[in-house]
Amino acid sequence: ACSSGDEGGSSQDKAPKVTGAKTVEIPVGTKADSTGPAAEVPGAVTGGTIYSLQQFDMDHMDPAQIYVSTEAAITVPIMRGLTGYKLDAKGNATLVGDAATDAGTMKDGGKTWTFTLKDGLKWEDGVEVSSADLRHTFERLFATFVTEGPRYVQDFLVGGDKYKGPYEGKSLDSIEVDGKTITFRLKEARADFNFTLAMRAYSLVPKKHDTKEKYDKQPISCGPYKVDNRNIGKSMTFVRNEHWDPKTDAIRNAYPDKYIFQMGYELVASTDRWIADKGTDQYAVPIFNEVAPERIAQVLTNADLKKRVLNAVDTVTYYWPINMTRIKDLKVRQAINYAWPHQQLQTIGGGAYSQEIATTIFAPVTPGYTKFDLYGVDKKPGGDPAKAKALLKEAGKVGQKLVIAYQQSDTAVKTAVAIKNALEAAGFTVVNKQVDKSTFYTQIGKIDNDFDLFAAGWSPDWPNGYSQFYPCWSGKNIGDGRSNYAQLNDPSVNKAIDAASQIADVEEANKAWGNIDKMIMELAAVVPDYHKIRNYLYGSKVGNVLWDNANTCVALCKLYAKK
Amino acid sequence: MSSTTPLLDVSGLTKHFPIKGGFPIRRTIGAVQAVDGLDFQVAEGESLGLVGESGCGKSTTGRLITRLLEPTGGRISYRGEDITHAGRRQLKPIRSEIQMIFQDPYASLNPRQTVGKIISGPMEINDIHPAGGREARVRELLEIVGLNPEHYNRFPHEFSGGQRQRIGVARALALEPKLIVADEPVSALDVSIQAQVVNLLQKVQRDLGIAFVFIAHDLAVVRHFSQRVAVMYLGRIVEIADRDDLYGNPRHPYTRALLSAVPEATVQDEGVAGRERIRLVGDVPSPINPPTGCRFRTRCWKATEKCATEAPPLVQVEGNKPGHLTACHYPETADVPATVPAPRLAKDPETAA
Amino acid sequence: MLRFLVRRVTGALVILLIISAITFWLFYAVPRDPAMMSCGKNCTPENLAQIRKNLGIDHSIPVQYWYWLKGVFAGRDYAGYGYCDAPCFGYSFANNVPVFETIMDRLPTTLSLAFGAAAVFLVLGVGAGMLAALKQGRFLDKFASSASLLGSSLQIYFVGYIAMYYFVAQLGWLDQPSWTPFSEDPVAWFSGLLLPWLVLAIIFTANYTRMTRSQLVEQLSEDYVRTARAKGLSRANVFFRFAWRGAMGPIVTVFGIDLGTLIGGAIITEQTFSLPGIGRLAVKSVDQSDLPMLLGVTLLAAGAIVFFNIIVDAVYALIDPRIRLA
Amino acid sequence: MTSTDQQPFLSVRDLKVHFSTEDGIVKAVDGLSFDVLKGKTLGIVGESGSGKSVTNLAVLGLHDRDRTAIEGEILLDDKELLTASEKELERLRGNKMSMIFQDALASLSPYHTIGKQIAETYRKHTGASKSQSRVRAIEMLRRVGIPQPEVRVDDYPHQFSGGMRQRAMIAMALVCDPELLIADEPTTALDVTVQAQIMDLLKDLQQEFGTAIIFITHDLGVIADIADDVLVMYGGRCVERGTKREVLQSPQHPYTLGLLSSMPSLDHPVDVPLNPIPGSPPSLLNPPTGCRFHPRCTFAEKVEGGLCSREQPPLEVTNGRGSACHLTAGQRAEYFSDLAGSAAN
Amino acid sequence: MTPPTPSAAAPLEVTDESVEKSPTPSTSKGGEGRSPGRLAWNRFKRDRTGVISACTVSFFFVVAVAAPLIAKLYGKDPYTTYASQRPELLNPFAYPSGPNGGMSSEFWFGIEPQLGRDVFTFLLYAIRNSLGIALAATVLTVVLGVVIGTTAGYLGGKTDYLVGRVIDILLSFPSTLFFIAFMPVVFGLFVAPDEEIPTWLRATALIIVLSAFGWASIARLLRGQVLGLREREFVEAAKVTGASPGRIVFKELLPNLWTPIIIQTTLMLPAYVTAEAGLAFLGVGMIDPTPDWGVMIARGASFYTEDLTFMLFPGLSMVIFVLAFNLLGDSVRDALDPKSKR
Ligand SMILES: Nc1ncnc2c1ncn2[C@@H]1O[C@H](COP(=O)(O)OP(=O)(O)OP(=O)(O)O)[C@@H](O)[C@H]1O
Ligand SMILES: Nc1ncnc2c1ncn2[C@@H]1O[C@H](COP(=O)(O)OP(=O)(O)OP(=O)(O)O)[C@@H](O)[C@H]1O
Ligand SMILES: [Mg+2]
Ligand SMILES: [Mg+2]
Ligand code: NI
Repeated sequence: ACSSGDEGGSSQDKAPKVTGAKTVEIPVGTKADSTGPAAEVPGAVTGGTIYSLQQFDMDHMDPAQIYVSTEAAITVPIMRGLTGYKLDAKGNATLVGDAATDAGTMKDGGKTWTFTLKDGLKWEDGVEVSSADLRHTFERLFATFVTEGPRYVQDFLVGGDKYKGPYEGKSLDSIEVDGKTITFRLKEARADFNFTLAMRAYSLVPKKHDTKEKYDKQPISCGPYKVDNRNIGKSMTFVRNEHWDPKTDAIRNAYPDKYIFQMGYELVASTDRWIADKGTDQYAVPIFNEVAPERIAQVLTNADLKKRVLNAVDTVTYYWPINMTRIKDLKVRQAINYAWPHQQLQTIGGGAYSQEIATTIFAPVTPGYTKFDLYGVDKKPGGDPAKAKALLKEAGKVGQKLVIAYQQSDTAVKTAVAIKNALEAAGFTVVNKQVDKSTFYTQIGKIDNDFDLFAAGWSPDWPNGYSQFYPCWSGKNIGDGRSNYAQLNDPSVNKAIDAASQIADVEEANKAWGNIDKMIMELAAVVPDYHKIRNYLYGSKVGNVLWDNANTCVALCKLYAKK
Repeated sequence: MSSTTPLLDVSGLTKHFPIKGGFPIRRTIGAVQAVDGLDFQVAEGESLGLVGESGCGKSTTGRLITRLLEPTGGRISYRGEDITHAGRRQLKPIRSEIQMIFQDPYASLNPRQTVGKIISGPMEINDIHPAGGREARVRELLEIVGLNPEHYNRFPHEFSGGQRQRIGVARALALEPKLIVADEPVSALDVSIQAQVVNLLQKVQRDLGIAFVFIAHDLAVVRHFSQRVAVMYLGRIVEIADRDDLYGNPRHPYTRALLSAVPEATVQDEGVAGRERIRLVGDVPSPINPPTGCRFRTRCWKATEKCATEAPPLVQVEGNKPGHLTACHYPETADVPATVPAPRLAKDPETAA
Repeated sequence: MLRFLVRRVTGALVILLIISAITFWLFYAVPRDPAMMSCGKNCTPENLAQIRKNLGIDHSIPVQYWYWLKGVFAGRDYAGYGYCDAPCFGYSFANNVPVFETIMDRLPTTLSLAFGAAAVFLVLGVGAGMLAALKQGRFLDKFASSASLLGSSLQIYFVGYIAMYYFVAQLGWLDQPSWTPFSEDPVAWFSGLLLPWLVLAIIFTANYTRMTRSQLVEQLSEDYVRTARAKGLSRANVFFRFAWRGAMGPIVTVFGIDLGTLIGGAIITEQTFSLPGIGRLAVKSVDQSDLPMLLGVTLLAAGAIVFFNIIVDAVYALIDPRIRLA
Repeated sequence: MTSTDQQPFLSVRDLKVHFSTEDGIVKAVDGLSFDVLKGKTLGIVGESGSGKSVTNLAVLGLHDRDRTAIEGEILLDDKELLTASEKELERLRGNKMSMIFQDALASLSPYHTIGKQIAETYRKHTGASKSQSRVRAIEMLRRVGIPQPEVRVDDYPHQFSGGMRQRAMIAMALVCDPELLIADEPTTALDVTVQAQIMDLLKDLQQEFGTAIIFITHDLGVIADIADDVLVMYGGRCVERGTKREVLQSPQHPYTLGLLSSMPSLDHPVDVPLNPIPGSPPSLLNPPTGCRFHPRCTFAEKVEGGLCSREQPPLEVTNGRGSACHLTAGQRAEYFSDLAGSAAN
Repeated sequence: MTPPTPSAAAPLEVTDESVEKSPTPSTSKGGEGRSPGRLAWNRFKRDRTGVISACTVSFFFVVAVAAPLIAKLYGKDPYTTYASQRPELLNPFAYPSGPNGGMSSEFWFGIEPQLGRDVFTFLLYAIRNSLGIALAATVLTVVLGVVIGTTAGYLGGKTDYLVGRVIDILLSFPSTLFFIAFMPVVFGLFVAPDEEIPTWLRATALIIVLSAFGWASIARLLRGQVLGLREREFVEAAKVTGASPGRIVFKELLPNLWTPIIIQTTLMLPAYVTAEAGLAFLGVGMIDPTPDWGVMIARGASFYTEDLTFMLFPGLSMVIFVLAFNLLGDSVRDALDPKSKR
């Protein structure tokens, strides 16, 4: 392994290219689709234990607090919402009813939604899931301790702005429960509300066992598994929930007896273990631990290893929002875009095998994606310092100081070096500011922060433009801790977002979102960095490792442990 | 003794070293009574010998006189000036007049300084500028103590024990002192060398008229060097007298025992009565817990009840010349050999305690 | 002995108290708000206030410290999480778990790592040192001395990765370092820790070889060793009962210090081998600005050092009767 | 020597002990011969560094064989010790011959009780049981005058006073009734009163057991007290030997004479300065040529032709009496007479 | 006593003569004496291992000092990411495309994966920075340790007690943990949030934190030494002549402490080099793009499977340096303190 001089060989060509990837549309399934049990996986065997190696533990286990992909992915086996995504053998998703009998019924053009609870759903203590639980699940989202999760439902529901949660005995009138049906009344039409409810944050919580803050440590399951043992920062075990009835679940197969999630593995360490493929590591799958950039070459050039790689295009786009409050000059922002060392950053991130240079905010797999390249990245992937400098000069801002915030990590540090070199070549003065990992998002999320440019990324919460653009680019979503990091508040963009979200026709809407993408790029409010290609290496004894297109993670409930 | 004030006057000099201990809070729980009420004078140009067994407080006395230690009690006056508790500043003028020579020729010279520096150091400190410069003076001093002035730039480790002790003497002489406290200056030296140093000191004393407090445990050496001798036992002076008086007419049983224990390089002819032999039994008691009354009583063959209750004062006992003071309730008499010579070897272990 | 223990334990407690106070104070020396971290995306002032109250950080720093201290000895009531029994080191800012439990959970890993490595390097180091002392100036001596020197010049992360690469990935002789509780599977426990032990040992052994050798050489030239030989005792007897006895003291001292430090966190080792021990917990708590955890870990580490100091002194007194404990 | 009929118990012939050090070869002992008779005491005097201890360590075979070159012949009761194996030596040490060292505190193991250290020797050589040897240890302690030996037997050396430690050393050395006892300056560190006690003890014990003793010291006074025969060493060689009376009363070597006359004494006149030997002891790395004493010898120029600095004077021994000096007998008689007389006073 | 024949009457002259034949028939005639330092130096010169390691160590220091010059002659610098202008230097996996980590006549030690900087100059500057920090920390530590240790030892009493307790506390502190925990605090105290933490501050903070903990052990050692020396008679001799405490500490005691001080220094410097590297490894030391030895090794450690060359140069050079320094330390110890055979 002394030299890596010779090329990786032909395998290079087989790596997926984002540019060629199809957009992934998720259809809405029928009632029949929503009826369990889930189709058997050919060749799957029951029993055994599946392990995982991952870097971080989950900060939250209370569904209302879950917004992070890892947490969402890992809780699929224990949490069920009204709706969910069902995967076919190839991993193509359909939106179906999960706890509900179907994917919901919309009235008033989307202002009223009704769902019916399935029969035979039980909590892990054997008690039936009741409609009171349903109501409670949604009402508790308004409690003060819920600070992390998404706010869609809270914002959509009529009266949601005043409601303070169920704990003082008040209930929310816009949620109506009648027998097994639950009806939501929304402020404005939301044709995709059933997609919204598929988010993990809206999974069911038993009223009886709701311990408020403490529920975060001890969620109660109604899925095929339950938490047996949790050791924060170290490990977590899921064991079977005997009260789960497969017939009620169209989404989940439950082959292994146990899942053991092991935390605290840096990328390099976990990759090495998968490469070694010894002992229980043979049964290990990654949740979010990709092949470390340092090992990509080794893994992808080795035919044996490559067989064990799950390769998928994620919906996420990583980009660098520019703080519009601080950098008001369009030319300066454009200059940043021109100067950006796309190719070098791609190289640092592991090369074309794990990321593709982005020129848009939309990922190519998200419906609505339109290809465009406003800043000539395709032609000059290494950046165009000359043009950038010219723009800066035009704006009279040569020597403009840019404070770049980045998290403390190996790759981030290298990235920062590359960016600094590139931007300084274009005439900027760059200040690299390392920010505590733990408070990074808090810090850049503050309105009056001291940074001009920072790394962020977003993947839509369900596959359309609304959840891509509204949270991050609507002027209505500016505030401390909100995700409009660029603090973009452009009237025309705001208007366009509002308009697009009202379009019921999917085709039409997608087009509108594609335009918004371009509008924002014209304002240069952001430097798109790359689209992510995931390379997940897994143990040799894990069967049916599938990419879950909708939840954008490894489909935990489709795995089985080979004998 | 002349009527003029003596050079050094010590009275009631006491030094107790505190012992720390106790539980749970550390505090002083006792004291090592190293020196306990000494009285003596040293006249100008006179040499006072201080002898006694190990641990009896000789060095402590020497270090009290040179004010390396702070006395617990008593009074030290130098030329009539009270220096008992004088600070460094107050002592400054006197420092150069009282000097010290140490026992260990290896430890008493700074191994990292050249001989020249060691000897000129005191002059530097006291800002003395001898005519002709310090270096010339150092060479002169080296010559006085019998060393080659060429060795100005050498380091102590290049010299033998005797030569080092000479360097120590030269250092003490550098300030032209009036009083030198010599703490066992020859104990660490071989006999052949010891004589060289004793002769040198004697010459210095005579030629320069320096007074000495000469500490030693070798009675023969003290006899050779000191005009007056004080015998110490467990922090007290038990007997002090002129040389001839003390060696010729020891009145205290301890002095007597000490004298009789000195081995002499002479061979007795068979039949000729040897010197009297008094064998003391046991060891010196601990100064932390000294015996009551007379401190010697635990090893004294004459001890009675009285010795246990009453500390004998240091006085001129009957039959002594003036200036010959003894602290004993039952002083020996000159002509009769020791009243009850102790058995040669304590066969009964109990008595050896 | 009792006096010694009482005095030293009191002293140790005072030291730990001061260390905790310093840690507390330094943590707040940089203005930052731990509540912000848990407040998330939809943070309102009320949320913040609530979180502060839950975390028990709604007081001035000295008062907080006082409450914390009280918690350690008497338990404490937390607004958000109910009563926490003594010894209560609080709840983690980052994920609200009780600090004490977490530390107790990580401790076995660190203890296994520390004691295992200690056993290896003690045996290897002292053994090699004895051989070197016995064969002074011979080949074996020179070999042991230079090998140990080389060992001490290596860095854990350097050898660690190389060893993992060759012995685990390439040759497959050893297992990938991992943690399995002993009670669960002793074999896995052993094989998972073997490599970290060995790597740690390589680095530590050196010191022991050198020290054992020099101590023994010194002791062997002591007068009382000569006396023992003059009594007609055999070389081996003299070596082990006299020289070794005297050499033990300093070795025990250093061993105690090393053990204390290792338990306080073989941070780099745990990081290199991804072992879930106290060291990694510490790094994580620093990353997350998690004061209660950081305090807990710091105190544990300092406590280990202080504890082993006391042990060392006590053992020293057992070895050397001249030393009186008080 | 008075009693020539007796076979020497220990006989040392032409002993050479050379150490190789960084700076060169230290000839610590360079051709030394002497005998020790049963039940008699041989006193060895000499300045510090004259090779006294080295000689006696050689007798016990305690030098590191790797770094010491030892030549000559050491016969203990007709047994050659230099060629003996380590095992044989171990059997002899502490049993047939034993040694008392100068610094008792350093020479006793601080880690073991006095009793253990004494008992150990006994067990090793007699195979006695633990309890037997303990009884023996207590008995020995009592014998050397330690009060309450049953209690003190369990004390550690640091709990003993200097004199008691030295007694314990003696007890340890005598526990197996050795036939040869080597005492290496056992009293130098002690006070005169304690020194007198210890010497009396040694004398008594010798009378009791008939042990042959080598008594090392640099104090002629001590020699006068305890020795039968005297060996004067200088720079690793013997310069004079004879009976105590012969050596002390009529020294035949200028060095012995110098030693005697430089000693202050309790009954010399006090006003005359002492009469020191000038200069300082020789370096053993680079010893003076010829007679090693000649640089310090006041009589060297009396010998014609500078013989002293060229040629090493032989030690001529007749009847156990001899000295190594180029001065003729007549010269000695002339120069030394008054001196010797005064020394004997 | 009758004075014996000739010489004794003039003992002084005789002694003079004897001095010429004194036990050191040394090379030094009269004039300059052989100081203890000089003797140690002579001993050291004879020690072949010591001399070789001294050369090795000095080589590293020369390289460190001359790094800018060497880089200039060599024509590269450690900051330029050569691959950004010449993407062909790296393969699609971001590893050097040439064999052996891209070693060539242009890039002697190859180029860095991912960023494509020049390894040779980077290493030069890394050595320069790391040694600089370690050296500064060592000097500061030793100065602090010496001043505090000797003062406490000499003054004794309350001062000594107080210093002793502070030392106890410092030595009980888990130092690595403390470093990682409070480096951010130090930065936070000095740097405004929108400013980059300047490299000098990182370095200074490292130096301060390292020495803030390091001095304790040296101080404790020296305190012990001083306690011993204080009772030595030459100190009393100085006192008797009226020397001030300052003079005693600096002129009498300090020269005698050089041996332990030098020995401690030789132990401390390599320890600091590795400690600094360890901190960098844990992410609290120096940081890219400042070249640093530890950072290099840590990064090399993550690439070694594919690009061993990149790990080897910094790793081996550090092992060699530390080894040479340790050997040097041993030799210095032997030279200064010939009795201690390690
Ligand atoms: N600094 C000190 N602290 C406590 N005790 C001390 C101190 N210095 C001396 N002593 C004690 O005081 C007593 C007298 O000591 P000192 O040194 O004066 O005796 P000495 O007569 O000089 O003995 P030696 O002949 O052995 O030199 C001894 O018991 C000694 O242990
Ligand atoms: N192991 C050794 N290596 C080198 N030189 C040694 C060794 N042992 C002794 N010497 C040297 O041999 C010489 C004689 O030493 P020895 O111990 O016999 O003297 P000594 O007559 O017993 O003196 P003292 O009266 O001081 O005990 C000394 O110069 C000493 O330095
Ligand atoms: Mg004294
Ligand atoms: Mg000797
Ligand atoms: Ni005379």
